[in-house]
Amino acid sequence: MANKTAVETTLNGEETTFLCEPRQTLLEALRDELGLIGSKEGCGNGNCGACNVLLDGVLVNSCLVLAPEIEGRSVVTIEGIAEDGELHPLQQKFLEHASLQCGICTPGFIVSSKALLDENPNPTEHDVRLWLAGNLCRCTGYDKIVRAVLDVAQNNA
Amino acid sequence: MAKIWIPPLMRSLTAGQQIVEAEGETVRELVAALDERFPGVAERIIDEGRIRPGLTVAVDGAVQSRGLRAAVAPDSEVHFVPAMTGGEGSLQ
Amino acid sequence: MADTKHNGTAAYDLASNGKVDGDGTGQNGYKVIGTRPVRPDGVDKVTGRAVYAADVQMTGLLHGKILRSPHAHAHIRSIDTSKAEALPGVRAVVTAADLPVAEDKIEDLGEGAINLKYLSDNILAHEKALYHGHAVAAVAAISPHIAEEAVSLIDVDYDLLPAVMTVDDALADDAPILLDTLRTDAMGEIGAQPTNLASFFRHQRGDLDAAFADAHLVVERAFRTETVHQGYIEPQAATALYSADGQITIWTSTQGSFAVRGQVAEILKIPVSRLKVIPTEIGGGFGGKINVYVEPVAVLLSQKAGYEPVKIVMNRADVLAATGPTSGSNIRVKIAVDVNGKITAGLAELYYEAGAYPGSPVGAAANVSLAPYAIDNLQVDGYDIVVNRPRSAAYRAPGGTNAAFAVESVVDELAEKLGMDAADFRILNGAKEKDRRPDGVQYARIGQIETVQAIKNSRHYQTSLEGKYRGRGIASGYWNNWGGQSSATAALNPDGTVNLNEASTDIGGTRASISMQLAEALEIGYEQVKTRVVDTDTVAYNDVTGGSRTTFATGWAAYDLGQKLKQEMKRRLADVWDVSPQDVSYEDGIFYAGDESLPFVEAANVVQREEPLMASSTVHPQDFGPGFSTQCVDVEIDPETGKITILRYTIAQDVGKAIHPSYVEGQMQGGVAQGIGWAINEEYIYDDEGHLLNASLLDYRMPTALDLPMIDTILVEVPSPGHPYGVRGVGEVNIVPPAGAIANAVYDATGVRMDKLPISPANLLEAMWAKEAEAAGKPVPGDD
Amino acid sequence: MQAFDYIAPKSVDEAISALAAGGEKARPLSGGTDLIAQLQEGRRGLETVVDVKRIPELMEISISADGLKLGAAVSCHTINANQAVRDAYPALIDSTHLIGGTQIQGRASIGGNLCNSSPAADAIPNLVVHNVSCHIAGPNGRRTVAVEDFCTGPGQNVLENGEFLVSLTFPKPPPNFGAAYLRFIPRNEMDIAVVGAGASVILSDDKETIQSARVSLGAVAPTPLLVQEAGDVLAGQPISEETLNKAADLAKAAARPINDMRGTIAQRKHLSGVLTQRALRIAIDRARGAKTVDELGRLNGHGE
Repeated sequence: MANKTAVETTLNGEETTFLCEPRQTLLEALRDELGLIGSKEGCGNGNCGACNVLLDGVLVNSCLVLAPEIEGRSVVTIEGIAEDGELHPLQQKFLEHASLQCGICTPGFIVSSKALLDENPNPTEHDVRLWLAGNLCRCTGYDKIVRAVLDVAQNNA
Repeated sequence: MAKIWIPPLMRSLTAGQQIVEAEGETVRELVAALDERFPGVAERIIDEGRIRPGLTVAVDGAVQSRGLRAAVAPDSEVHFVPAMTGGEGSLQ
Repeated sequence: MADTKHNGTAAYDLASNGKVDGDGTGQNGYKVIGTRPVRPDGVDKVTGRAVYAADVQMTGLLHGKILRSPHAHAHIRSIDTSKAEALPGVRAVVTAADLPVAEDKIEDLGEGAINLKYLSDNILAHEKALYHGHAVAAVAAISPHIAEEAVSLIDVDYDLLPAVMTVDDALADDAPILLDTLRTDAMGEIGAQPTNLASFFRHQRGDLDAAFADAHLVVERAFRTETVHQGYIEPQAATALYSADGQITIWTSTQGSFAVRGQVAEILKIPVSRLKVIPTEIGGGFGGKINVYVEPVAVLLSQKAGYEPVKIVMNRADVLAATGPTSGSNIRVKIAVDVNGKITAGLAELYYEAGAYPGSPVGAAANVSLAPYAIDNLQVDGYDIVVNRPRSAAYRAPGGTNAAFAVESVVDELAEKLGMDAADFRILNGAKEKDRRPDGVQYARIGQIETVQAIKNSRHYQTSLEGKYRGRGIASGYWNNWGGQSSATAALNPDGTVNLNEASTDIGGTRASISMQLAEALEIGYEQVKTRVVDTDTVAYNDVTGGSRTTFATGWAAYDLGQKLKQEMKRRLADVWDVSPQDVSYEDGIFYAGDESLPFVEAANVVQREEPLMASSTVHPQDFGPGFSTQCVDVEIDPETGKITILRYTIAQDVGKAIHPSYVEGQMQGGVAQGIGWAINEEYIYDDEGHLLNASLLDYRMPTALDLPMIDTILVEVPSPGHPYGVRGVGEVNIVPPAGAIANAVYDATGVRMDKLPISPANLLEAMWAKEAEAAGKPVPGDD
Repeated sequence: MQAFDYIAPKSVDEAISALAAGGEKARPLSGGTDLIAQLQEGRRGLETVVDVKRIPELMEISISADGLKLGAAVSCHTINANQAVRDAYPALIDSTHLIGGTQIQGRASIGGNLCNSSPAADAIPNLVVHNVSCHIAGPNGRRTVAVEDFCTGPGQNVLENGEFLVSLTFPKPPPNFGAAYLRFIPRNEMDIAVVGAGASVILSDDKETIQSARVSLGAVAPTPLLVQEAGDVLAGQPISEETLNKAADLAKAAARPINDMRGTIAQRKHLSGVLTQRALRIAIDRARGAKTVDELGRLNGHGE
C-alpha cells in the first residue's frame, strides 16, 4: 500500500491540510478525505464535467488532477460558490428557471458557468453553449440551463 | 353479451373468428364460457389460476389490475393483449 | 377544445420564458397548479449538499468492485479467487456460487414478469457469460483501489463460444443458443426446440391482403436501429449494511425502492420484512434504474465480510457495458393509402434484440408503431430475441423510438408521393376517441390530432425554411403511460403546514408537482407543504418512478390526502363549533359554519388540541390517458461531411394538465434531446467478437450543449378524463418522434431516405454517395 | 489506479534524475488529461509520476524576435488567454480551442498532446505546418527534433528513457504567412478527430500566388503526416479552385487510414481531401489579413 502524503492547499478560501495517496485524484480527495461530496463522478475521465472545480481560478476536471498536485494552490468547489449563506446568482437562476431535473450535473454546471462569467460577463448563447460543451446533462436538453446563465449575464450587464 | 377480441395467435382455436361474444360477469367467467365453446382457450390465457405472465386483460379500454376477477358489463369489450414488456409499461 | 401554450420561439425572450410565477396566478381557477415554484430539494442540489448514492458514508465502510467478462459469449469453466483473497485489505470475494439457487420460473415481482433464474444470473453469471461486461465475481476491500487490484487477481477460465450479436445472427438456422432452456412463447403456445426467439405475438384486424391489393399507393421499407443507452450521468451505486441480526439496509440510486426490495428479496431469498431500502437522491434513470445490478452483490459482500457495510459504485465503463441499454431492432413497415390519402392498411414487423435475457420492449413498441393513425386493416408482429448484449432495460417510452422512426419515415414518404402536406396527412389519418390502437383497444379522449394542429399552426411550421441542404421534417408519436400503485401519508402540523411522505423517487421535480397537488386540494400555499421521499419501511408499497406515472398517480394520492384532511378538519371543527359536519364549508383557505370562520392555519391548531391529525392514501388508478406528441425539426447538412446541424426544434405534446409547467417543458426538452442523440450519433459499437468498443462518454456520443438549439415547447392541454386535475403522464412520449422527424428532415434536405439509425456523419455520407452513384448510373428503382 | 510515487521537481535536472531513476515505469505529468485517464482506466501502469509543472522552463510562454517559445506544460487555457500569441499565431488557437472542452483546456498542454503521440492529436498537424522544433532534455543532455520527426507510431515517439520535452519553438511567422487547423468530429465538441488537417501558406506580396505551403494530416496514419507533395504542388501556383483541388487530391492519396469505431477508410480518405481544402482556404484568408480567432472557431464546427 502506498504511503499517504500531506497536502497543504487553500480550499474554498480556507487553508487546509489533508492526507492522501498519490494515486488519489483531487475528486477522490475532495469526496473521500475532505467530505466535500458536491463534486460528482459521472465518467472519471474528463468527459462529463460533473466534477468540475476551479484550480487557481481555472476550470478543470477534478477527476483528472492528482490530489498532490494541488499543494500550495487554491481550489474552489461547488461548496464554495455561495458566499455568506447567500446563494450565488447562478444558483438562484438555476432554481428559478428549473434548470435542473435530477441535479447530478448541476454542481459542475454551476462551477463551469461561474468560470465563464468570470472570464466573459456578457456571453452570447453560442458562447455559453461552447463553454459548457464539456458538461453533459441528460435531463434538460440544456435549454433551461443556457437560459439561466444568460439571465444572470443579462443582470450583470 | 360481452365482445371478446381473440388474439390472432389463438384464432386457430376459434376457427378464425376475430371477435366472439360470451356471457359472464367477470373475466374469469368469460374465459370459462369461451373455453367451453373453444376448448384450449383457458389454458392459453390462464397459468396457476391467474392471467399468465406476459399477458394482460383490458376491459373497455382500461387494463385491469384485478385480472380474472375484473368485472365485465353486458356490453363490455374485452381484449387479451401482450404485456408491454421491458419497460415501465410492463409494470402494469 | 385543447388549450395550447406556446413557450418560446427561436428568438427567445428571457422575460417571458422560465419566468417564475409563484404568486398564485395559476390558470383555470387553480391557485397553485400551473405556477412555477422552486422545487423543495432545489437549494441542496445547487449547493452540492444533496446526498446521492455514491455520497453515502459510514464508519467501517468497505468498497466493492465487480469483475466483468471480457468475452461476449463463453462457458465459465472455473473461477480462482485465491490470489484476490490473499491481497491485504481484501475482506470478501463472491461469485455466483454464493447466490441462492434460483428457480427456472417466471414470476411477477411488481417490476414485470421475469424468469427468476435470469434475474439472478444477470447479477453474477452462473455457468455462462452472456455479454461483454457480464458480472462474474466481486470483491470488497478497505479502499476502492485495493478492491480494483483484487479484482484483477481473480482468475477465470473461459471456454469461448461464438458471439450472437444481431437479430439475423440469432435467428440463423445454425445460430449458437444462448439459453439452453429457452423456448418460444407464442401467446401461450410454447415451442418445442431450443431457440433464441423468446416470444412472438401478433395484433391483427380487418383484411390486410385485400386492402393492400386494392390500394392506390403502397410504401414498404425495412429499417435497422442500433442499441442505445439511457445515459444518466450518475453511475449506479449502492451501499448495503447487513446487520448481524439479519436486518439489511440498502441505500441506493433507484427509480423504485420497493422494486429494489422485491428483486433483492427474490435473488437472495430473503423475506422483504428484513430489507429496508432507502432511496437516495437519484442522478437520472430514464428507465435504467429499475433493474438491480449492484444491490444484491453489496448485500452478499457485506454478509461475507462480517457484516461490515459495503458500497459499490459503478464506473462509467461498467454502466455502459453492463446496465440497461435499450434494444437495437430490425423493422419492416408497409402502409397503403387510397386515392384520397386515407390509410387503408398498415403492417409492421418488429424484431427487437432483448440482450442476454428475454424482455425487450417489443410489446410496447407494437402499440406505439401505428398508434397515431386510424387504421381498419392492420397487422403488427413482435419478436423478442436474445443476443450477446447486456440485458435490455426500460428507456423512456421503451421501444417506441425505433418503431416510430420506421413508421414515420414511411408516412412521410406516402404524404410526399401523394403530394400532401405532411401535417395535413397526419390530421386526415389521425387517431381520435373511439379509434383503436394497434392492439385493438379503443381510445378514450386523446390529443393526437391537436398536437399535429399545434405544430401546423406554430410559428416554426408557418415560417418557410430557406437555403440549400436545409430541410424540415415532422413526426408524431404515442405513449401508453401508466397508473401504477402509490402510497403516501400526510401529517398536519399545528402551524398549518403539512408533512407529506411519499415513496416516488424524485428525478425531475416531482416533489414539487406532488406538493402542488396537495396544496391545491387543501387550498393552501405551496410553501405550506413539506414533501419528503421516504424509505420502504415508512409507507406502503409504491411503484417505480416510471411509465410517466408519478405526477399522475402519486399526485392523485396527494389530492386524496388533501380531501381526507379537509374532511376530517371539517368534522372536528363541526364538533368544536357544535354544528353538523355538513354545515362546515371550506372556501379560499377558510372554514365557515354560520357565523364561525377560521383560516386553515388556525384551524390546523384548533383541530389538533385533542388528537393529532394525519391521513394516508393508497391509489391504483387505471384510467390514465395516453400521451401524443408531434414535433417539427429543421436541419442543415454539410454535404461534404454528412454532418447534421439541428437548426430549430419545436415540440407539441398533449400534456393533460401541466401542474408545474417548467418541469413539463423540461421533460419535453429532455426527451427530445435524448431522441436527437439517438437519431444522429448514439450507438453501441461492437467488434466481430462482440466486444463493446465505445464504453465511454467520449465515444458514446450524447449531445452536448453545443449540439442542440433551444427546444421550443407547445403544451397542448387535453385534460385526462380520469384524473382529478386532468394530469397525463408527460415524461416519455417526447422521445418517440425525434428520430423520425430528423430522418424526414434529412430527406427534405438531401433527397436521401435513411433506413438506419443513427444518421451519423459516416452513415449519411455513405447513403449520399450511394444515391449519387444511383443517379449517375442505374435508373432509380421503383418502390411501389 | 495502481499505486505510484508522485514527485514534483523544481528544475529540469531534478526531473531528469527522477525520470532516469524510474526508467520505463516513470512518466512526466503535464496537464494529465491523457495520462491520468490512462492510469484510471488501467491502460498504463506506472511506479513514478513526475509532475513537471513546477519547472519554470516548462511553464514559459514568450514571444521574441525569433518567434514563440512555448513551455511543454503550458495549458491551452494559458495560451488562449495570451493576446500576443492569439495575434501572432491565430492558427495555434485553432488547436488550443479544440482540445477537449473548456475544463480540459484548463489543464491540457500542447507539449502533452505531442508527447501522448496519438495519431489523432489535435495539436500535432498544426505544429507540423508551423515548422515547430521540439527541445528535449535527458541524461545525455539536450537535443532538438523537428516536430514531423517526433512521433514514431501510435503512442510512441523519439523520447528515450529519462528524456522529456522541455519546450517548443515556433519560428516567427514570415510576411504573408497564414495557417489553420481543422478537424472533423461527429459532435461539435468533446470528440476525437476522425480526420484533422493543418495547412500553412506563404503568399506572394500581391497575395495572389502561393510561394510555399505545408499540409499535415491527423488520424489517417500511425503518426500525424506531413504531406510534402501537397505542399509542393502548391508552390509557385496562383490561388485557384483548381490548385487547391490538386493539393486536396494529393492529401487524399497520402492518407492511409484504418477502419475503427471512429471512422471508416472511405470516410477518412474523403475527409482528408475536404479538410485539406478547407484548411488551405482559411490559411490563405489569414495570410491575406483575416486573422480573427473567432472566424476560425466557427469553421471548426463551433458554428452558430
